Amino acid sequence: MVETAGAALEAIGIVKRFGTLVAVDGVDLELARGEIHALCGENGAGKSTLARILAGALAPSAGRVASDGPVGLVHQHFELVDRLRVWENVVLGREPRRGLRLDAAAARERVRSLAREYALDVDPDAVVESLPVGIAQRVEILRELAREPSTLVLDEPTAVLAPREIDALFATLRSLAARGAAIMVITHKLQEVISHANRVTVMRGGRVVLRAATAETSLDAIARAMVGGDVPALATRRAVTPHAAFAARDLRAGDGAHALRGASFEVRGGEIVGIAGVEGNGQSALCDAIAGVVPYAGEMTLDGEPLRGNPGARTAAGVRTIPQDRQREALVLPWSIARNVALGDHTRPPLRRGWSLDRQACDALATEIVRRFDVRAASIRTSVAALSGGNQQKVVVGRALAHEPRVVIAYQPTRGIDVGAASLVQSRLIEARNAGAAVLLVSFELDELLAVADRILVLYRGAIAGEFVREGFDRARIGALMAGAA
Amino acid sequence: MAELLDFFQLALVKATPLIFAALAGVICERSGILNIALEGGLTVGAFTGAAVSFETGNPLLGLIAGMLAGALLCGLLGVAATRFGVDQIVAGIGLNMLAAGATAFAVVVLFGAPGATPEVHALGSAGETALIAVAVVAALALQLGFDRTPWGLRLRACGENPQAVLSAGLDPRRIRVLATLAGGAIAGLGGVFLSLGELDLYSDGMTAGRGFIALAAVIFGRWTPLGAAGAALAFGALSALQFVLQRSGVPSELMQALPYLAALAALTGIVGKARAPAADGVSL
Amino acid sequence: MARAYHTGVTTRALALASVVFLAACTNGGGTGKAASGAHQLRLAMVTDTGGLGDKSFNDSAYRGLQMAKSKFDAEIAVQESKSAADYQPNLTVLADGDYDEIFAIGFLMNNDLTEVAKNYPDKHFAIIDAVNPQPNVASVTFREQDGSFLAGALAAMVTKTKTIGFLGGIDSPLLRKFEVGYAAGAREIDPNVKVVVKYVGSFEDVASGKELADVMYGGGADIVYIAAGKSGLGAIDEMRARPNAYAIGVDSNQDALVPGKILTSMVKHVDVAVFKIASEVHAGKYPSGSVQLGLKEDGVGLTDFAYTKALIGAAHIARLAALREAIVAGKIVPPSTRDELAAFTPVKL
Amino acid sequence: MSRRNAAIFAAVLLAIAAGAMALAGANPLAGFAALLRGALGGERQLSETLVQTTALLFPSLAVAFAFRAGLFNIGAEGQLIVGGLFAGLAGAALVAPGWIAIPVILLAGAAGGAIWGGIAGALRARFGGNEVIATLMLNIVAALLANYLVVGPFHAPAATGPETAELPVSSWLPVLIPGTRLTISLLLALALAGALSFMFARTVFGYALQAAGEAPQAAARAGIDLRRTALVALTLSGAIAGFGGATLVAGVLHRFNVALSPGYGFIAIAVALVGGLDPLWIVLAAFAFGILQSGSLTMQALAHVPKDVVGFVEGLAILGLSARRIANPREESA
Repeated sequence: MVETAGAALEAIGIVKRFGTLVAVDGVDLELARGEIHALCGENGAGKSTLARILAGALAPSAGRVASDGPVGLVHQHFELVDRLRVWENVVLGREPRRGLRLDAAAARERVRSLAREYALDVDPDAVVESLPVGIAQRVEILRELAREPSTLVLDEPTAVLAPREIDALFATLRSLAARGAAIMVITHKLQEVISHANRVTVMRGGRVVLRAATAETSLDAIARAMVGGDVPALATRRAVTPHAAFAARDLRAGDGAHALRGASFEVRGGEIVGIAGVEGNGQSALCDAIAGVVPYAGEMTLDGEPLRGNPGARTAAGVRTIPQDRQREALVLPWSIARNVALGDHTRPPLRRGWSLDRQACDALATEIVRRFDVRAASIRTSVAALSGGNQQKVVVGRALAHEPRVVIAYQPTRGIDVGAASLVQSRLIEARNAGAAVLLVSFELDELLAVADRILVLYRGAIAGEFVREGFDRARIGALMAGAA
Repeated sequence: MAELLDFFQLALVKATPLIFAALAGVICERSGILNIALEGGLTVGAFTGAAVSFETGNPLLGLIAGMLAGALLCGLLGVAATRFGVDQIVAGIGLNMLAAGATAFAVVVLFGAPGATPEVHALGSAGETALIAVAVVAALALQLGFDRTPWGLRLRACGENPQAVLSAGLDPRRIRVLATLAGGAIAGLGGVFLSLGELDLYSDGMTAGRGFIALAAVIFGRWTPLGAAGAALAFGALSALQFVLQRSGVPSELMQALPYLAALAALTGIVGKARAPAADGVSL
Repeated sequence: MARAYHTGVTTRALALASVVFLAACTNGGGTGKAASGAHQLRLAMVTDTGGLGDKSFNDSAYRGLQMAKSKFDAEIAVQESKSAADYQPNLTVLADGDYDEIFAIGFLMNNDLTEVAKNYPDKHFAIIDAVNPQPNVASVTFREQDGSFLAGALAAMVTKTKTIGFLGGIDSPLLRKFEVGYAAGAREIDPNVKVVVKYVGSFEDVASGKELADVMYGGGADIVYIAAGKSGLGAIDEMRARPNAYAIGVDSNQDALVPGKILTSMVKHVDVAVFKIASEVHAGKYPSGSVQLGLKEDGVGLTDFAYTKALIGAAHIARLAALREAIVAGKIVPPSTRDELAAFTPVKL
Repeated sequence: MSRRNAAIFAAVLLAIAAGAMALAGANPLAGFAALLRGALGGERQLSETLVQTTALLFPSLAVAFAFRAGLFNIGAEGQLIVGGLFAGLAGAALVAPGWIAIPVILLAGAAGGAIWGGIAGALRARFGGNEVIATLMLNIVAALLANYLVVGPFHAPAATGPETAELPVSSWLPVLIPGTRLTISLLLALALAGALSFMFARTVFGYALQAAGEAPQAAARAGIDLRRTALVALTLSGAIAGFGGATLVAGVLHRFNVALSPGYGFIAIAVALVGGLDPLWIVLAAFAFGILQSGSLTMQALAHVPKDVVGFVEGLAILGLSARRIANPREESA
């Protein structure tokens, strides 16, 4: 360890290669004690890789990291053992002992005192799998704090939080920083950067492209640095007269904290209905119920006809979904683009011919999707595993929109993809709406919904807490409802 | 009354190698390694125990060697599964074949005649009784270890979510390898119980599927040490009952099949839904 | 999916090549001693799936070959079979080789032998435990029930508890010849003697053999006839530790395993039969047709009570000799199936 | 497994095999020549190698079929035995001309295997039961069942061994080359391999099956019923293995015997892996292992190597080959 005056952590010349890919390409970074430092960049810019290197979870190919204490890392996807209790998760690896035994009483007390100290209220004896996402994140943070880190790195910590919870989190982080820790927050929500961070570093293509004190920069400058130019424009929304299409009555699905508890709404043809809400308020259950992949109660209709049956029957009826986890729920990664575009439509003409798949039809469809969605791939024979996240998502969205869908369920369709791809995906959704499709768009990014949706429904604890039409969009009011305000 | 006592004693003797193997299975599976090479662990334990006792004349050395051999065989599974991305199931099948082939081959090479070793110095009936006690104590100790010690917590965490273990600053690969080594040693002890505890020789095929019954016991016992040991005891009693009731009209094959049928029943969840460790059988 | 592997054509080809090469090395080895001259007697046998080390008739047949080897300086070869599908190729491999006589050990390969014997009319074969009609095959069968009858009679004479046992390996028609002959012999001596019959369910599970013996001796049997292959080793182990417990061995002479406690062994002279055929071949005579070896032909019989004469007593031994004569003379016909046993009535000499 | 790893693996295996050989006092090089002569040196040798190839091919295709659907069927051995048992019982009971009897016998075998595989499939489909454990347990139950039936109720009256009565000669599979044991089962196996290859590459059924194996969640969202797939895949996999058992009964032994298989169902796992789960490559892999099986018989007498070495090295091979992921990503053939 090298002591650096004023700096809690210093990284010099960090390079990380994965095979031929250079994820991080010569980054210098210094985190000062007492600061909250924002790290921004598009997906694939190398932020998470850098974070793991700083935390010592990944060895750099070149360069070195000097730190004056442990570096804690709060993961975007929590790394908790679901079936263990909170206290067990927190002390794992550094268990208090009495002789050979694990001192459970001491461990519980430690969790309680940490929770008090940082105002992160949580029951030490709760089993993690029973906790809502926001609470689970507290456990993850507590686990890192238990190590008394001099530097705490949080990877997209606000993605799962409501605006009010975000404020509380930053209050916690600020008090932590005040005690002399360095905090680095990875985020792509630029408003948060301006409001809460002292300094900001922007990465693009593995390199640092901007360093600034937040007081001396602007939201727009950060955004331009991230994209490397102007943010592309969205497709224009044409005036269409909405017609009745999809309706749900008293829909219930899932169980536990993330359940959907009786949602009634309709999505008309020719409109985009945005579902606003913090992750874990029933969005997954809602989309899965419409797709027919989970059991549910309640009724759904499409053009007045009841919507029933297995996912295949729904697809056949014109209900298309863009699932949240494209790599697991939408694509067969080792397969080619041409083979993937048939998934879900493999049972019907034109892709099916007798007992066989019609290869020509598949190829034609794939070629069309690649052209229309600007999929960057060597050929339609390329395995989708070899594509970037953005291009994978283009294939998924392209497939969902290829057969003139009547209902499109899009769950975070722009999550984790670069701005250009995101803009293209959003534009294509708007075009589908213009063509008369009923689009249900779930997003945790209020800005995305404000930009794209015709109507916004706020989902809170599995029920619809409020409805806004485009003319009456009210950011503050929506944010309050997302956090459970009456 | 005396007959009942005899029956319990027989059941305990029948159950002991099953208990050892089942405990080995629980340790491995709770760490995330589905070890179907328990049969192989028993086999190499039994053989090595007998061979070393033959060479040294000291059955205690044989016991230690048998445990080491079991640890080596199952440790191979652990290393292969954590370091080389080997599939656990297929590797387990390979290790079973390897253990059977290697021991049979070694019997020929070392002892000149195929089939069985000559008689060797065994642990005797006191040793046998001691090992039975060890099996019971081991089940209790393991249960306490699982519930009450840091290592137990780490092992359980590793079988549920190795990524979380990694981010807690521990090496899940190391935990899994250690678990297979410890489990293998216990399976080896089960083999030693057969060759040096109950008997005084090694003979090809003498494990006779006990490693597979142990796998059934792990499921039936819901992946806990006491549960698995209890299931092993029940299977031991079942097979003792088969001995006593033979030729009473029930086909002996049916009685022999009961543990396996019980395991199949356990898979249906009819006897109570059991959840395997989330990362059981998932290679790193 | 990082775990995914892509297996290219080259890799597969390489893997295939390695398997073939491996196959070669696995089975490699010298061609053994080259035939040293035209006069050397060459003998071969095919084991059944029990293989060598079965402590039963495969081993016994192998002893016969080894006797021929030392006596006539014969070259011998053994083909072990892993499955029933191996019998025919094993026999064929040997028929293709330059062997004077090929022994098929076990009834299991009788049908296969018929095929091979037809295909190789100039070659000479012998089969143990089955009757084969081909002219170039010599068949040897044994009357295990005869020897077992004497074993049962002996047990019934000697038992103090009036309970004796039979411990088999796997319940099968062949083993039942032992079981049924034994039970009939006991009935001949004393219908009130209880015969407890149990099977291990395996010829290899030594521990279960021991435990089952524990059940039988613990249940009051003082003499157990053990016909359970390697599982029997465990049973003998159990017997050794128990006072007043005795056993009767099988197939080979096991009397010396626990001197004084193994009353006798019901020996099946597969080795003698094999050696006898080898001798005839050595003398330039190829036997054919079928022989059934019972007590009369000394194909089966009890050992000579080397350690147990005093224990058994001269009277009993004399009575056994009389029984033997009665069987040889055909006055007693020991049963060979459970149905025949049910119908069997003691002759009461 | 990369090419380099395959080479290293082969070298390590070779070294271990050579070590074992040295212990047994044998000369590997002389053995190599003798093995090739024994397995391929003439019409009879080649035909026996092909008999072994065929016997391995059915269970190997069965294993690959299930693996491609993402299901670990390690129960091909048990399915093969039950298939053989059904075929043996049907064959012994059936008095009919060959053109009726043979299809019935083979289908009976397939039905037996299908039932055995289907039990595991049903457990998986209905209760989510782990098919690895289920098929493993069913292997043992199959052996016990076969032993009970063949020694007990269905024992051939004339036979001394644990076997059913002999099939009428008219029910035997036609022999391809007179004087050998090579029957039309080889052609059936090759046809099956071709059919499976086509099925995986071209058909909607094969597409859905592999989607379920490669990406179950995506498949479920695409309307592919995972439970039904598990049931169907394990049932059909069992049917293929059972069909293989029936060809052994009707083509090789002409009766069911409990010693029907030397572990074809386990070796099949190695064969399927060596063949990269690709039916056409599996044909070649089965031939390679056929040489091993057939050659090991031929070599015993000459090499004085205990037969257990074969099992030992096959175990090592499986261990090494398992380094490849099972639900294997297909090379795009489209």
